[in-house]
Amino acid sequence: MRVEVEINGKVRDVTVERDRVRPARVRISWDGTTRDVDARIVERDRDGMLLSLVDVGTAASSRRVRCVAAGRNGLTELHLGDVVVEAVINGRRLAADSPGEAAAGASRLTAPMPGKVVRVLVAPGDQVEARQPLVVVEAMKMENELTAPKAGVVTEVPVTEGMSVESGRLLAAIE
Amino acid sequence: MRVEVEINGKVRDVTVERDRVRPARVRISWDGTTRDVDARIVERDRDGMLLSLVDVGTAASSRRVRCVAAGRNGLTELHLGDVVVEAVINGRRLAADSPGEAAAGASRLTAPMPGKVVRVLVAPGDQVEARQPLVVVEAMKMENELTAPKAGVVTEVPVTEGMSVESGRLLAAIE
Amino acid sequence: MKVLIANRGEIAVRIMRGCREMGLPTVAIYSDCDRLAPHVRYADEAVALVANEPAGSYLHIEKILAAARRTGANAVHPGYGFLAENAGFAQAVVDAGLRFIGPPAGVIELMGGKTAARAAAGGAGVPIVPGSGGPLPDGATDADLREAGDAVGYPIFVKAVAGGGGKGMRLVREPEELPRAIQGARSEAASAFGDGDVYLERCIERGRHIEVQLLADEHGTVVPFVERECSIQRRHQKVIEETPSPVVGIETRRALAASAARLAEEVGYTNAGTIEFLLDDADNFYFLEMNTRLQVEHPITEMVTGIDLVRWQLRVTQGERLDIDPERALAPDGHAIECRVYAEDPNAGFMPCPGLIRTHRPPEGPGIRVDSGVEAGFEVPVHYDSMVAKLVAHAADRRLAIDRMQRALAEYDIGGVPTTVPMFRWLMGHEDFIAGRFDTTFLDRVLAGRNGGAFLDPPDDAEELAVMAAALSVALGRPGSEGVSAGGAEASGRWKQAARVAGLR
Amino acid sequence: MKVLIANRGEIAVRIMRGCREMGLPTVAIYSDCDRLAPHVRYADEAVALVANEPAGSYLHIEKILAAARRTGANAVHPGYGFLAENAGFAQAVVDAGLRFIGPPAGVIELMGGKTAARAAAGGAGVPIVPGSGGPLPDGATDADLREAGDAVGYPIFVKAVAGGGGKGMRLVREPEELPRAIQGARSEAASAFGDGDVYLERCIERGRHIEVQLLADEHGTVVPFVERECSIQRRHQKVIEETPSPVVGIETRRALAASAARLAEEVGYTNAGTIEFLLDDADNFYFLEMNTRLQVEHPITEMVTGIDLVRWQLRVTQGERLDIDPERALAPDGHAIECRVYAEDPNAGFMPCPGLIRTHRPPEGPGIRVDSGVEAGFEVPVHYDSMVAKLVAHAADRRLAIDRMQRALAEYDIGGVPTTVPMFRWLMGHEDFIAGRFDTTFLDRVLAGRNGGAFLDPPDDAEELAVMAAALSVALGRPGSEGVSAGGAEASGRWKQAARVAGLR
Repeated sequence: MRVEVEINGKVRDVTVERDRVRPARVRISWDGTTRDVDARIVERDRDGMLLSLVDVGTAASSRRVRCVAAGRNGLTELHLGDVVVEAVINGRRLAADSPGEAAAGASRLTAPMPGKVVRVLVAPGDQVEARQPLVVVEAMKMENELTAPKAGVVTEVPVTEGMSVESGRLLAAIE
Repeated sequence: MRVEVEINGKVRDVTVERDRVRPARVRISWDGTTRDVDARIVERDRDGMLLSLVDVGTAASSRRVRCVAAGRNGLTELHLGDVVVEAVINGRRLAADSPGEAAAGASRLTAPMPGKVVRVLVAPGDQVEARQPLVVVEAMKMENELTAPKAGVVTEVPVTEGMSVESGRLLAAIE
Repeated sequence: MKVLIANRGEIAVRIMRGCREMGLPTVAIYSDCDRLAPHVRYADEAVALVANEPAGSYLHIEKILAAARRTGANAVHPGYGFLAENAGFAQAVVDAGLRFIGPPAGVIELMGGKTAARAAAGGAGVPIVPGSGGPLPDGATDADLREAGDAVGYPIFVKAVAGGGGKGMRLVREPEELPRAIQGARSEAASAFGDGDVYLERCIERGRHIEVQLLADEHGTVVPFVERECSIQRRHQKVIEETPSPVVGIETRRALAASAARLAEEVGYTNAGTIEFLLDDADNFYFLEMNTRLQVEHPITEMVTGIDLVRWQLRVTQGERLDIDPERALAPDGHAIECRVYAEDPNAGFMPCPGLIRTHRPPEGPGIRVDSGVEAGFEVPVHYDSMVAKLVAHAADRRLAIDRMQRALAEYDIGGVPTTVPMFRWLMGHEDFIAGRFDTTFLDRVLAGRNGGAFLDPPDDAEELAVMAAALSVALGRPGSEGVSAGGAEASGRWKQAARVAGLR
Repeated sequence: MKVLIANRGEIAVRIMRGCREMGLPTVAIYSDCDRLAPHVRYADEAVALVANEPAGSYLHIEKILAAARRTGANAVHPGYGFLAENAGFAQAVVDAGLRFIGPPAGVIELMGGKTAARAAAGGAGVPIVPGSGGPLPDGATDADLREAGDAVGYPIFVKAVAGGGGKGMRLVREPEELPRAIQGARSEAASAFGDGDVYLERCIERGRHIEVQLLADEHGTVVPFVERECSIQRRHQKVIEETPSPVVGIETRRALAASAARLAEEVGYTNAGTIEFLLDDADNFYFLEMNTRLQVEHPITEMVTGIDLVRWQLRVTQGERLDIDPERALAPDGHAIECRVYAEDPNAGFMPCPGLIRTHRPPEGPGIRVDSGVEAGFEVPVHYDSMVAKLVAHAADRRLAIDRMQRALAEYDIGGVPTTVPMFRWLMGHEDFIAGRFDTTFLDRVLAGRNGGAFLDPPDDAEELAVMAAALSVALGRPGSEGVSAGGAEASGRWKQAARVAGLR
C-alpha cells in the first residue's frame, strides 16, 4: 500500500507492506529508509487510534503514538508523548485551514469562547506585528490576550471595552 | 416505547416515555411504579454503555449503571456499583445458556482454561451435590477446584491426575 | 450529617471522597453543562440548578438552599471559589438551619476586607508590609517626606489612596527621588481619581508567596502547618505549589506558624483556613491576606503531614476537638509538589480551551496523587475555570519529587484538549526552578523570554516516527480516513498556528 | 546503566517507573500474548520472546540474555516470581558481564534451600521453630520420647523426614498421646516413602505471618524496616498485606528487625530482601524463610516510610551507600493496606478469569496508590498469574486506612472480567478483620463458612434500578441490541451460574 505523507512541508511517498504470515509485522519504506516494525492498534475510538510500534529490525525501540484523524488544524495529529506532529495524508487537508492562508489576504480575529472584552489594545489603521496582542477577553476566570494572526494593518475593531461577546464574534480584522 | 424486562425470574412490561422538550428526561413505568429520571449515556463502547440516572421526581438519587449487552451468561448485565444484576430483555437470551439448563438433564464440567489436572476427586458412579468439588486444575499459578454444576451421579471422568488439558476439554459429566 | 457540596469539578469529588470515607451521604448540585461531570455521579443524590452561568448556578444561593431542603442535607461544604468566601452565603446557610463547613460568617466578613484584615493582623502582632500608615499630610516639606520615607525603608511604593490599575503609583529606590515622585503621584492621582492623597508602602522585591495552612476547632485549639511555597504564578494565579518551601528554615517556619496561629486566635477562626504571606530575601515576612476556606493546593500539605484536611473540616463542623500533634503538622515528611493541569494551550498564550476530553488516563504508581474533575467523555465547559486535574508528586526530598513529577507528567495521557502539561515538563527541567531560585515574578518573566517556541523538543526520531504512524493509521484501516469531520474545521480556526511541530500535547 | 526488566505486568511497570525517575533507559521483554501489555509501551525498547508458556518466555534465560545483548542493556532486574530467585539466572547474568539487580547468586542459592536457610538463621541466633533437630532414634523408649516432646513443647507436629503432602504427619496436643502418634507416623511414613524416620516440631497455632523488609548495600550496611503483616492468605497465597501489624509492639518490632538484620549480615546479603517470620500469640517469632528479591507488597512499606525501595535497589546495584536513617525505617508514618486485585471470580471458588479488560478506571484521590499492569483493551492471558493491579490505601491510622480502602474499592471501575474487589469490600467490613483478630488460617476459614453467598448485598433500590437501566439500554438505543455476539455465548459457558443477582463486579 502506498500513502502520501506530508510533514513539515515535505511530502514523502511511503510504502507499507504487510508480512503475509505475521500481519502485524510491516515493512515501511520512504526516501531510501526502510523500517521493519511490529505495529498494533491498542485501542480505537471515533477520533483515531492508539498505536504501539516496536522496531523488529536492527533497533528495538518501543513507541506509543496516538493518531487523531482530524486534529485541531483539520490535519492528522500524531501525538508522540508530549510532542504533536501534524501530517497531511494523501493530500487531504481542509482547504479553509491551509497554513498558507494566515500569511496572505485579510485575517479575522474572532472570540474563541463567550466572554467579556476587558481591553482593546489597537485601533483601525494601526500597524501590527504577527502575535501582537490586539484584544483582551476575560473568559473562564482568565484574562486572555488574543493576538494578531499575521502582520498587517488593522482595518476593523468592532468591539469596545466591557462588551460581552459570543463565541465566533469578530474582534478585529487585519489586512 | 415498551420493553419487556425479566429479572430474577419475574417479567415486567416497562414503558419508557421521552419528554418531547427535554429528551433526556424520561418517565419509566411498570407494575404501578412510575419514575421520572434524567437519563444520560456517559459513554458507549462496543459492549454496552455507562448510564447516569438522576431521579427528577420526588427523590434526587444519582446512580451510575454500566450496561453490558452480552454478559457472561449471554444476558444483559447491569452493574450497580459492585453488584451485578442480570436481565433478559424482550425475551432475548441465548438458548444454550438458559439458566434452567443447569438444573435439568446432563451436565458437563469443562476446563475453563488450559491447565494441569492435579487431583481427581470423584469417580464414575459417585453421587455428588451441587457445588461439590470434582476436579482440581492448576492454571495461572493457582489450584482451582472445579465444582459440580448440579447434584447428580457422575457418569464420566475422562481425565487423570497429571494430565494437561486444553480449554474446553471435558473433565466430568453428571446426570 | 448529610453534606451538600456547593461546588463542582475536582474539589467537589475530593470533598465527597472525604464524606464517603466517613460514611456521610452526599448531595451534588450541577449546572446544565455539568450534567455529565464526575461529581454528579459520585454523589448519592444530585440536584439540577437549571442554568449555566455561575450567577444562575453555583453562585445562586436560593437554588442551593432549595436543593438542600429537597434532599434533607443538613450541612453545606462550599469548596473553594464560587460562594466559599461569601459571608452572606455562610449566614444564609446557618439561617436555614444547616451547618456551614467553614468559619463563622462574621470571620469571613472580617477577613474579606483588605484594611480590616490588615488591621486584625497588626493587632495580632503579625508583620504587615511597612508603610506610612495613612495619607501623607498635604503641606509636608521635602525634609518631612524624606523622614517619612526613611521610616518606611527603601525601595518604596508611593501609592494613591484612591488608586488602582497602577495609576498614581511610583516606585522609588533612592531617597533623593522621593519628593519628586510624591509630587508626580499626587498630580496623577488628583487628575485620575479627583483625590491627590498618597501614602508610602515598602516595595518587597523578589518576594515569595508563602502561606500557612491551619485548622481550628470550636474549642479554641488552632494548629498551624508547615508552610507552602506558591511563588510559581502566572498573572498572579498559582500554577505550581510545593511544601516545604525550598528557602524557609526551621526558625522562619516556626515564626510563620506562630504568627498565623495568633491571627487565627485573634479573630476567633474555626475550620480550615490559610494565611498568605510575602517573604523577602532577608527572611522577613508580611501578612498578605487570609483565605477563609479550603485551598486548591491543600493536597501537598496532606501528603507531607499525613493529615486529612477535609476529614478534619467535617469533624470540626461536628464539634469534635482537634487532636493533631502540633509538632507533626510542622514536620514535613519529604517533599510534595502540585501541578495544576489546565485545559489551556501553552503555545497560544495559555488560552483556555474548553472542549471534549477524549482520553483521560492519569499517571499512577509510587508517590503520585491525582485529584481530577473530568473523565473521558466530559466536555470542559466554557463557563468556569479550566482546571481539569491536580497532579501531586511526593518523595523523600525536593529533587526526587521533581524527578517523580517529570515521570508522572510524561505518563499523563489526556487527549482532546491541549493542557499545561508540556509547560510543567519544561518548568520541571528549568535550572532556576530546580535550584529553588524564584519569586512571584519568575514564571511570567521566563515565559515572556521564550518568544513562543515549543515547550518540549521533539524526540530525535520524531519525524521518522510520525511518517510511519501517519502511513500506518491509513494502512491499518483508519476509521473516518475518507472524510474529515466538519467539527475539526470549525475548531481549528481558533487555534491556527504556523508551527507544524509543536508541544501541544 | 540500561536496565532490562525480566518480568511482566505491574511489577515491570513499577520498576520502569523507578528507572525513569532516575533517567535510566529501560528494555522490556514480552511474550506473544503480552504484546499489548502496558509494560511493553512503557519501556524505551522492547524485545519479543516469541512464545507464551513461561518456560519459553519469561523463564527462558538464553532468550533474555540475547535481548540484553541486542539492546545493549547492562543490568537486569528480575522483579518477583519467574527467575527472581533462580541462582542460575543471577549467575548467568553476571557471567554475561551484566549487573544483576539483586543479591549475589550464592546468597540466593543458600537462602533458597530450606534446611540451609534454617541453619543460617540458627547460626545468626534467629529463632527457628523448636524441634527435635533430627530424626528420633529408632529404639527410643516411651519415656525418652516424652522427654524429647517436653523439650520441644506442645502442641507438637510429628513429621516424616521424607515427608510431604501431610503423609506421615500427626498433630499431638497431650504428652500421653505422643508415643502412639510417633508409632503411627513411623508406619505411615515407612509405607508412603520407604523411610520411617520422623522428627518433632512445635506447632505454632494461631500464627501470624509477619515479615521484615530490608535493604543492604555492598559496603556492609543493612537497614531493616517496620514489619509487614501478611496473615490474610487464601490457600497460602497473600491477598491483603498491611503495615504496621496490628499486634506487633515496639519491642517486638525491634527484636524482629534486629534478627532480620543479623541474618542478612551473616549471609552477606545485598540489595532488597525480605525475611518471613511466624509470630505466635505470646509474641514469640520464628524464622520461616527469606525472599531474596523485591516483593509484591513492597508499596505499603514505601508508603509508611517514604523510602523508595526500587530506587534503592538500582542505587545499591550501582555501588552506592545506603544513607537511610534506620530509625525512620522503623517508624511507620500512619498505616498502609494493600489489596491484590486478581481477575478471579470470587463467587465461583476464585477461579482465575482470563479475558479482555474492557474498562479500567482505577480509584484516585487522597492516600491512594495504584500499581496496575493492565489497561482497557488488554487481554489477561491464561499463561500467568491473574493479578491485574495492586491497590494501596494509606492513612493516619489503621481504621482510617480501612475506611479509605473501602472508598477506593467502591470507586474502582474495572469491567470485562470479574475481580476480587467484592471480596475485599466484604473483608474490609468484617468485624474480625477490623479488630485485627486473625491468623494465617483466618481467610480460608471465613470463606469456607460463607457457603457461596454473594459478597455484597445489593442496594435497596437494586431491582428497581436494574429494571430502569435495562429498559433504558434499549430505549436510548443500545448498540448491538439486535444481535448478541457469538463471543458472549462462548464465554458464558465457562462461568455458568444459577445466581442471577450476584456481587460479580
